[in-house]
Amino acid sequence: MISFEPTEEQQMLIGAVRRFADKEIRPVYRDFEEEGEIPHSFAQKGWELGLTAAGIPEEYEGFAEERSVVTGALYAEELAWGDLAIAMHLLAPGLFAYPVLLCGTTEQKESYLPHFCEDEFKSATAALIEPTIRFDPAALKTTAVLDGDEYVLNGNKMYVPLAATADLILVYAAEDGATQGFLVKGGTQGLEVGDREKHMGIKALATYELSLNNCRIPRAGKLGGESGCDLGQLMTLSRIATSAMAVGVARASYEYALAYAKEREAFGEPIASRQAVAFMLADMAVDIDAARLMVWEAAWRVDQGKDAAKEAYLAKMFADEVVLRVTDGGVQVLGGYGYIREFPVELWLRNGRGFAAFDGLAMV
Amino acid sequence: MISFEPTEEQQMLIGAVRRFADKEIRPVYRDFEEEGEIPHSFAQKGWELGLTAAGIPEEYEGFAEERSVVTGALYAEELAWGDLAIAMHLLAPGLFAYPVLLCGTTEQKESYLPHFCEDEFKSATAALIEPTIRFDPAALKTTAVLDGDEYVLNGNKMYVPLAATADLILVYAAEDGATQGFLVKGGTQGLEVGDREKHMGIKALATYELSLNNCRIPRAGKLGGESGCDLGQLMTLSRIATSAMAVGVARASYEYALAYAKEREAFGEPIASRQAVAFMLADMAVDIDAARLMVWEAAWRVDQGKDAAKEAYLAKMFADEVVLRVTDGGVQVLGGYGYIREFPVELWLRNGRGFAAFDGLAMV
Amino acid sequence: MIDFELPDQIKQQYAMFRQVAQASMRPISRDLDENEHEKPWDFINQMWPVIQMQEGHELKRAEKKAAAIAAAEKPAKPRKKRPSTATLLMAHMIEAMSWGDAGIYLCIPGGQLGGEAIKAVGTIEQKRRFLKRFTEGEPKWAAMAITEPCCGSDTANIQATARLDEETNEWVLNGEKIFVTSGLMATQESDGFVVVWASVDRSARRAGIKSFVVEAGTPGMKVTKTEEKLGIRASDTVSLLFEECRIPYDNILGNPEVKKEGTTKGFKGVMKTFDASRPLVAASAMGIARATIEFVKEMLEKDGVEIRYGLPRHQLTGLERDVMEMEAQYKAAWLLTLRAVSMLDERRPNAIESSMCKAKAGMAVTLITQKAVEILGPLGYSRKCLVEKWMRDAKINDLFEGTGQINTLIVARRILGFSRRELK
Amino acid sequence: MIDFELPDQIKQQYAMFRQVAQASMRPISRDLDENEHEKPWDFINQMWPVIQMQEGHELKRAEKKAAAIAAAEKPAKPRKKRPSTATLLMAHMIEAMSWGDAGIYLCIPGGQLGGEAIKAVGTIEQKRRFLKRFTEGEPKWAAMAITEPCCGSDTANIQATARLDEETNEWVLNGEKIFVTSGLMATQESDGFVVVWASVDRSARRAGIKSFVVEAGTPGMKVTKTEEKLGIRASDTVSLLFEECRIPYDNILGNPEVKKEGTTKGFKGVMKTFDASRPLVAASAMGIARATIEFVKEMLEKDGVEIRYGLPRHQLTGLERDVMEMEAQYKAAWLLTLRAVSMLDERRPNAIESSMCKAKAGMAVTLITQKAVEILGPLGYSRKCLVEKWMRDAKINDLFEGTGQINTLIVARRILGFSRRELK
Repeated sequence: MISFEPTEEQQMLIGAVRRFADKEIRPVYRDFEEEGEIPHSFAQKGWELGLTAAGIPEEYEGFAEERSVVTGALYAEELAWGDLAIAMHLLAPGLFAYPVLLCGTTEQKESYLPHFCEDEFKSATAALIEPTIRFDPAALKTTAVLDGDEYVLNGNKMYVPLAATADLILVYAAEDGATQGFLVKGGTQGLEVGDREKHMGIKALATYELSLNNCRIPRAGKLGGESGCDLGQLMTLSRIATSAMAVGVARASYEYALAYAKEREAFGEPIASRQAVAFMLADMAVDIDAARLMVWEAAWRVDQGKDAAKEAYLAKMFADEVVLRVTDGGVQVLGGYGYIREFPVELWLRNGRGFAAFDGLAMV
Repeated sequence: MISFEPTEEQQMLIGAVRRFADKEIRPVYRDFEEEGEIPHSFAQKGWELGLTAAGIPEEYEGFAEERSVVTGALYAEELAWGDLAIAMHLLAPGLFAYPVLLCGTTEQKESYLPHFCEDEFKSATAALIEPTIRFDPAALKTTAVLDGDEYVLNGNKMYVPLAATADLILVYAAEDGATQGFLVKGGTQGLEVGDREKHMGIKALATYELSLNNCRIPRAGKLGGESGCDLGQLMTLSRIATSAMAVGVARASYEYALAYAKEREAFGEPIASRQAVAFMLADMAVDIDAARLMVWEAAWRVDQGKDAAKEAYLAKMFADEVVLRVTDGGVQVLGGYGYIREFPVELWLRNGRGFAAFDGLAMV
Repeated sequence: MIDFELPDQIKQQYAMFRQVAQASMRPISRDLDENEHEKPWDFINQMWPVIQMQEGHELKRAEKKAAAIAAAEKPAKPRKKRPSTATLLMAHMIEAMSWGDAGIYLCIPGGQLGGEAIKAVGTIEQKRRFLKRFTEGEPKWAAMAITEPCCGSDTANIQATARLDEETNEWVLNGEKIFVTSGLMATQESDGFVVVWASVDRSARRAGIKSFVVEAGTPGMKVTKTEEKLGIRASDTVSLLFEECRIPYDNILGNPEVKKEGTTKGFKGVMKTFDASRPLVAASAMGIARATIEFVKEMLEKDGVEIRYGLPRHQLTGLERDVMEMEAQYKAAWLLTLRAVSMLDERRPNAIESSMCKAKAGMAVTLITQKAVEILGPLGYSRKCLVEKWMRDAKINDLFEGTGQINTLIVARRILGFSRRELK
Repeated sequence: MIDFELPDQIKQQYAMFRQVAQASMRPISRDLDENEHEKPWDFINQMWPVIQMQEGHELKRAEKKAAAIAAAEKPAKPRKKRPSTATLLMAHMIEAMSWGDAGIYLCIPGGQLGGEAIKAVGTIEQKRRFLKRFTEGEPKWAAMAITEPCCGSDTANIQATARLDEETNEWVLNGEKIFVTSGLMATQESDGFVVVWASVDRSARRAGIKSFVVEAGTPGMKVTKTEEKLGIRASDTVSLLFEECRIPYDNILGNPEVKKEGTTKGFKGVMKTFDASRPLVAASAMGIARATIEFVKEMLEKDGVEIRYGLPRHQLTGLERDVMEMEAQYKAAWLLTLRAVSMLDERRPNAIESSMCKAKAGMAVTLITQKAVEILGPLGYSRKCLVEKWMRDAKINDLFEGTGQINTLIVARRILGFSRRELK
């Protein structure tokens, strides 16, 4: 039966995440951004929300009675509303945990998942993106070659969140031309964490270049064992997660611009009394709602066991556009103030533009 | 030296065409549209402006001292401002004459061009488009095969203006895969004019399906003789002509909507006093001017003997978008009245949408 | 729980509607577009029994409810907590019919908007008197007359008047209405009626505006013009002139009393019917949009073009992007529509969601159909295919029941919490 | 004659500017972005002699003209009918410099907007007094202070005041100005000056607004804040506070008399300087846009992607369409800019064309740079390339000298012939 109401349980969870975003993230995110760092203590505080563990079933010591991607989309939006870099930091462990949960062998699940249900922030991540324009996750240049009982990994990665501190890194590489995941422990020989990267936005999120030079891992470290993993399914989850975050960033900018436009006066009345501004805000509201519903539908399909590849793809395509248009509009509504870093809208524009520039940096 | 002022001579010509559009075309175009016909007497009146002959040099009995594509773009805009169907009807002879002028052999020029400088409307046309989605003028399905001293043409065409009355038809066909032009006399055996076509717009313009069944023409009837024609150059001229007409149609709708919005009152003031309407009109004005300048630049490059392929292509791409957005906006400004045929804006929207749907139906 | 599953019952009915649309509407679509003032009589006669059944059913329920109230009981509460799915079903019916042909859909007999007004605020006597006709005899239509030449969206400025002649106890209507959908069928070609908005006290502005039922054939009412339109040509759109048109006192809908200037509650009630009808207009737009997307994809597939979802954006062809953009816009508008519809079924206020989906759907279907003509090129522009017709039909959705601009304005006012004065 | 040929002389100078941009700006571009409050001193010192020459030349011309007037002759008419090409050259200079780096371009010393104001309405004495400094000694800057915290685009509502102290014959300025470009350099880091808009009679609204020259180091003027910005970080943007800031009577520009309420001619004169400066802002935007397009095409070419012009639209790849759309938007905005510029050189009123090109250029450069980041993907988003910086720099063009919205509003008023009251 068609309904647009989250369950009570979900509403409670959203409430908690929203409070965290509002009371904990918002007071500090701009400082983290300018300093380029998220303190471990803060990540720990976020970890205590239990979001990663909420997606891991009880049999692996998580507390998901029934794993729900819809729930994941709901909290991803709220976190990203707080701040995108912090959201990506907090969700980075899921980049490792969820692919293991979805595609891993029983042994892999048993040996890795319980770590993500402990009290301490588990620094883990995945390495997918490669330094090239026209990057294609289905045609990686990083290679994995079986050599006896070991896989040998070679190649270069970029945009690897938390790589410097990660205990576990899921490295995507092409084995015989097909993308597969490889579970690599931090510090493995041949795995070199390169420079901390500098981006236009999400400056608080520590991402790194990574190079693999004859990095050897046991054969059992291939995600999903012999049968491997389903890249399409993982990309679908990634698209749902990032689109939900795009909605969150867009909403942040929209809400700020709305309040500003009601308050700021020009020519003797609030600037929102001018149709040019008011219509911009109305269009933002419509687009944000539409994007959210598209994300929900894709997430719901996954939860129902239906194919959601197309829905997630279209949702991301739409959300990528929406978040750019909305965050750009946020800057326009503020006029000159939109350009200075004392106001948050410029940050949201920088973060907003990231969504279309890359894919695969979050997972729910 | 950069300048945006037409010469005095051009201004006189534009003045005359504008008067014709305003005094002769505008009073009758809607009737022609509903009746689906442009009377011969009207075409004759338009012919007397001498527009086709204005592009033919004196040596072929025309009166062009120096042929100018800029001039052509200027009058094409004015005519199309009057009415697109009538403009296309009046310019149809150019579909034959100008390719002959540009690519024809001396014999071809001498034998055909003087006809277009006579006092009587010369019904001539070209057959380029074929009944397929994803039509490509560089990959025609109509074929021309040399058989002894004759070319044998086979294939199907559509959107051939004035085909039923045309004395001369330039048929484009693939000879060994390359598009070439073939000068075919009306009534040639194997050339069958099919049904009068029905379109969404330009209903007054008589266009036809055409089929070629072993239609034989003398070898000398190949445009440009042995060396053939330069399709790219012809498409450039076509793009300039159609883009100029797109600007004319857009301007018609914009001007009407502007006047309407100033006059029509709602909530006690002209609807143009609302930013939503006023901004729409301002955007139209900007886009129309920009499109016109792009057309002019491409035309100027042709006149200077510079390569204009890219400029004409981008101009058309831009103008196609502009004319749709502007004519759609015209309907929106009129609201419910925009939907009824008593008002002209719905016709301009129908005509406006045609530009992106096809190419190669006009030439200056 | 967030859920996108259509109830099985609606799925089944939807499949049936689609079959009707395919079998009975599509084959006559082009013909009725080319012959503007003709009516799809076979289709009308085919649909009439269905309408009779529906209207009969609704009337019976109204009688039951009235009887219960008369017996001083409360109307029986719905036994289950499950919300109604009536609007959801309606939206799917309209979507399927408009997939068939949006103009022919508007020719379906029955109460339509005029009937809805009576169902919403009429007394049981009025329901009996006006709605019974839809359960018997020949096909009949009802219409709604709001817009006037002076004032499109400015409904508060309505100039038509209703004067009470106390001697005869009749309302006397004077004024002119335009853009009355099915006005010809409702007032001239069948024993229908039209619901007319008129002011009983122009000095009271909004508060003075009431609605009145005028039966077909009432002296003093006449069709002065039938519009020739860009699209939806099977549906008639007329101008109605009222000159000293007399109707019984009891033909007024709702409270005849004029609340004092400033309280516009009555008017707001009237405006609420738009909150209910806008998602249905959006659903109609979505039917056209889906028809168009399906056709384009089919044509491209025949031509060997595959649409590859899931590729990095830089690997897509321009055509793929076009088609995906159409699909994304469709999906966005449809989900917004479903949300507004489901809120209606849940009886939650949906003014903002209703305007949102209408604005988005009008914009989306315009974009989708216009893009389709471009993609199909010369064939898209030709009247051989229906795509050019769909583009013309579609445009009405961005214009009636509030243009896209008006709906955006309403959304803006709502999100800002601004009055009409604060945001003109 | 319609003509798009740049005069040879400008072509040559343009080539030179580009070389300077390539050699002296690009290499330091990233560094100055990362270190926000640093200045490109090498570049400044390199440009200073050029500026000195230009300013010296202009001052000499002004002297000549003044001398001719003093000798009761008419100023010598330009001998040739050929219009000036000064603005055209200026626009190309700005475009080339902004191609290099739009933030560093704004650091070029000289009169800039403040100097322009004096050139436009100053007396010969004022020109001597204020502009001579740009022909000698160390680099100096001038700035323009208009915007106030209360009122962005609402310049008629300026709250800063200038009171005449009749005893000392001094103007006393009070008020706060924000978003003063190069304000730090003009008032604190060099012997420059700032032109300040202030009201001598707030009751007279627009008519009371005058502009005043305040020299660097004048007591009572201080820089209260240096903004940290999204982009153009090499350029300083400051807030200036005026507290009982005293300046000589003769530092007022133009007529000190306040025309009576309603006649806003003086104000309109001031607004006219925007007609001259907006196309130059547009030219700066176009420099960024061209840099971006060139870079994207180069990267794609290296990666083996060909952009095929001339194909039917349905055969283009998505990337080809993206690049072509960028190019078309660039071309549209640039041609509108050239038109507005050439009208300035021809001394024809260009208020509408000037706002048109500014609105279009701001929009186009925003679209182009944002799209470039998308196309280049992870690399586009990284600070390894300049593209992300260009996107940030570009945005200023949609904001200063009137946001895109304000410029659209001005275009709308002009095409409608509406006053500020008729179209708010």
